[in-house]
Amino acid sequence: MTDPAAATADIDFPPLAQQERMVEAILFASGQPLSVRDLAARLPAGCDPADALAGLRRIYAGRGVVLERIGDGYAFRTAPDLSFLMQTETVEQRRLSRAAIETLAIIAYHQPVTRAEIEEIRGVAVSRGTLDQLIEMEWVRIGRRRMTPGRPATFVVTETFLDHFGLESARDLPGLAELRAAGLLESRPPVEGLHMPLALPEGDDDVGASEPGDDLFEDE
Amino acid sequence: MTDPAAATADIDFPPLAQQERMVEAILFASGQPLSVRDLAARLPAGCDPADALAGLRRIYAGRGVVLERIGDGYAFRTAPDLSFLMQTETVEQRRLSRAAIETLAIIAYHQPVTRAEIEEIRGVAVSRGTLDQLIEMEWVRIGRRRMTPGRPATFVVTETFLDHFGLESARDLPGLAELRAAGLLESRPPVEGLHMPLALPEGDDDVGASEPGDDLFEDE
Amino acid sequence: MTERNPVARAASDIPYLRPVHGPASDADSVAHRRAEEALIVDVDGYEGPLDLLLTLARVQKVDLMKISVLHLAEQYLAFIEQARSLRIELAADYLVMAAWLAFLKSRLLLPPDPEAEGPSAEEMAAHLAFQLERLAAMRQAAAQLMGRDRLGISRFQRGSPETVAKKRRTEWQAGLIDLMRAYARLKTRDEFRPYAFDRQDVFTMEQALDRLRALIGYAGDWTDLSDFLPDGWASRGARRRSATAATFAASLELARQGRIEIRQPGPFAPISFRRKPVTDQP
Repeated sequence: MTDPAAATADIDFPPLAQQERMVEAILFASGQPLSVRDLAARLPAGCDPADALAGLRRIYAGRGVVLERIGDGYAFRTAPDLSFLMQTETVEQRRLSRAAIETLAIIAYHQPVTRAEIEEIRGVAVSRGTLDQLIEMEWVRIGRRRMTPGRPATFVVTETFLDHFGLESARDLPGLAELRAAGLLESRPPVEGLHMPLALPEGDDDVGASEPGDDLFEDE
Repeated sequence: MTDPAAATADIDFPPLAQQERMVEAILFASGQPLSVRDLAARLPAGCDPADALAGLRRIYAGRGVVLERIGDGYAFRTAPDLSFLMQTETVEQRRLSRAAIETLAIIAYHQPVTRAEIEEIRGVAVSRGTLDQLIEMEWVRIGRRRMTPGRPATFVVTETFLDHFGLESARDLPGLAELRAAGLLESRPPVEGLHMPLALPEGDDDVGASEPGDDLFEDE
Repeated sequence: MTERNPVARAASDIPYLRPVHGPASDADSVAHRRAEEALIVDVDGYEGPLDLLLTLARVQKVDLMKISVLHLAEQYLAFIEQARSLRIELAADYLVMAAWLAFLKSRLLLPPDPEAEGPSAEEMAAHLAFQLERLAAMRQAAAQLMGRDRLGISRFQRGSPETVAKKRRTEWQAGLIDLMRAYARLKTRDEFRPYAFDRQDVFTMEQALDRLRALIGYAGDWTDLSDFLPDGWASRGARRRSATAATFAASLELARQGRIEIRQPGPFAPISFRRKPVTDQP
């Protein structure tokens, strides 16, 4: 659509400047990120949101409001350096427990990750409430089942998570490359007979029969 | 504050471009229009929201989003010419009611036809809603008045109707003989001396109640 | 960033370590007392033995990669001893970990047994070090994550998002066939029969009933069934059979209704009807 010859040949398509205005209007009006597909569905037929988005990103670079890419979506967000002006807008954040924050980080860096793997990393059973809270906040969702015995469910982070933490994609997590290089993101199954005892989280009533040292002495 | 000399003299005041960014971000994140006084209260000391607002108005002139003055306040709004983008249309496919399709058929086959004639053919009063629906769909329109007492309006089918049904003209509608040949009319002319139906026409509510064998086996 | 971040605090110092002014206050040297206090812990503050181990490892003040697992195991066991002497109640998993570390410690101190199966003591120690390093890394990552420019704290979405009006358009489905069917239905309503099993030689029971109802009034005395057969149906085989059967069936219905009486002297004998005498009616 950017080819001038094509543009003149097909006068039905709005010119790029007009398409930029349209994408700008739609994204400005929306609180949530919109994907290229969402935008295309709202634009007149023949528009190419990708070109318009690229143009808008340039226009808004360095402004008080910037066009952010969030996963598959795009959204306008205020520039982070102006947060000091926003006391009245600051949303009271729900207080997350240390367990919830750690669990979130483990899911983000190790995704897709099973509950057993989260527990193995933290050395503590994951309470159902912690995962429920993260899922309810729409930061975490259930991913595909792992193709291993028992077909356990995995957990992954969502686009809402990326939006909240200002990440274009899960690949942009801070320190991800270093952690991977250090081998700290490998799923290294514990050597046989080497399971650490798993502590029960406090006040958790739904942890099943697995006693902390269940498999500790089983080889002995 | 717009005097360049003053701006350089007082380096504590953010430059105008920065003030514009600030006002832009504040207005973007605000739930309601903000007045110059509101803005001044949120900006660092020494800022002049009026100048920043004027600058922003220029920046946003002709864009998909415009800076609007609403009473005493300012707010970003979708450009008026793009308001059509602020709606999504979903198409729902529905079948016409029996009354509508029958009325339409009568109009198509008998046009121009008055309401009284439609009712006579259908044997049922035609509801206003049915005709209104057909007119709103642009399949039927009101034709000339009939030159009879009361000068009743007539109904005819439209070009849109012909387009939809792929007809060149209403005269192209197949006749009864063709319908019969196509197997659409399943009945045959009554056999002489024997027009007792063996079965009640199913689903037909117009059939009189007094059938000979009405109470025939109902006690058993 | 005004938010108090427990992970950030965990990364920077040793949380949950609280001096307890308990019975161990008879210690003389300040250093000794400090060391003791450092070990006397609000056990509830730890999220399990691994968390405690990580905290103890930080006391070693070395890179986790170079940590001495043997030393760590000794520290842990000393902590457990201390807690026991102070009668601090420890959850079972802390004791299980203590047993496991005691086992690991003995394996590390003994010369390796070439006959032994399973992982060597060094492998077990390396894995424990890996687990501690990984947990520390995840805590660090969590702190970094929470320190980002978060939505609603540092970055903001549009404060007054405009609503998108949802318009529903109905597309009516009707084909020429529907139209023709509707018209055909109307035009042939009077003769409309969805199913017609027409046979010339069938006299229906409804017809027979009608005929019998009309004629029975005149049959004050026994009258043979064959006399009720309509003209043109009494002679030929198929028509006569149909009319006879229909008339007989109709007579049974009228008899059931109490309007006629039926008589047959014997098997295969002629059947005759008469109107039910009025005197017999209730």
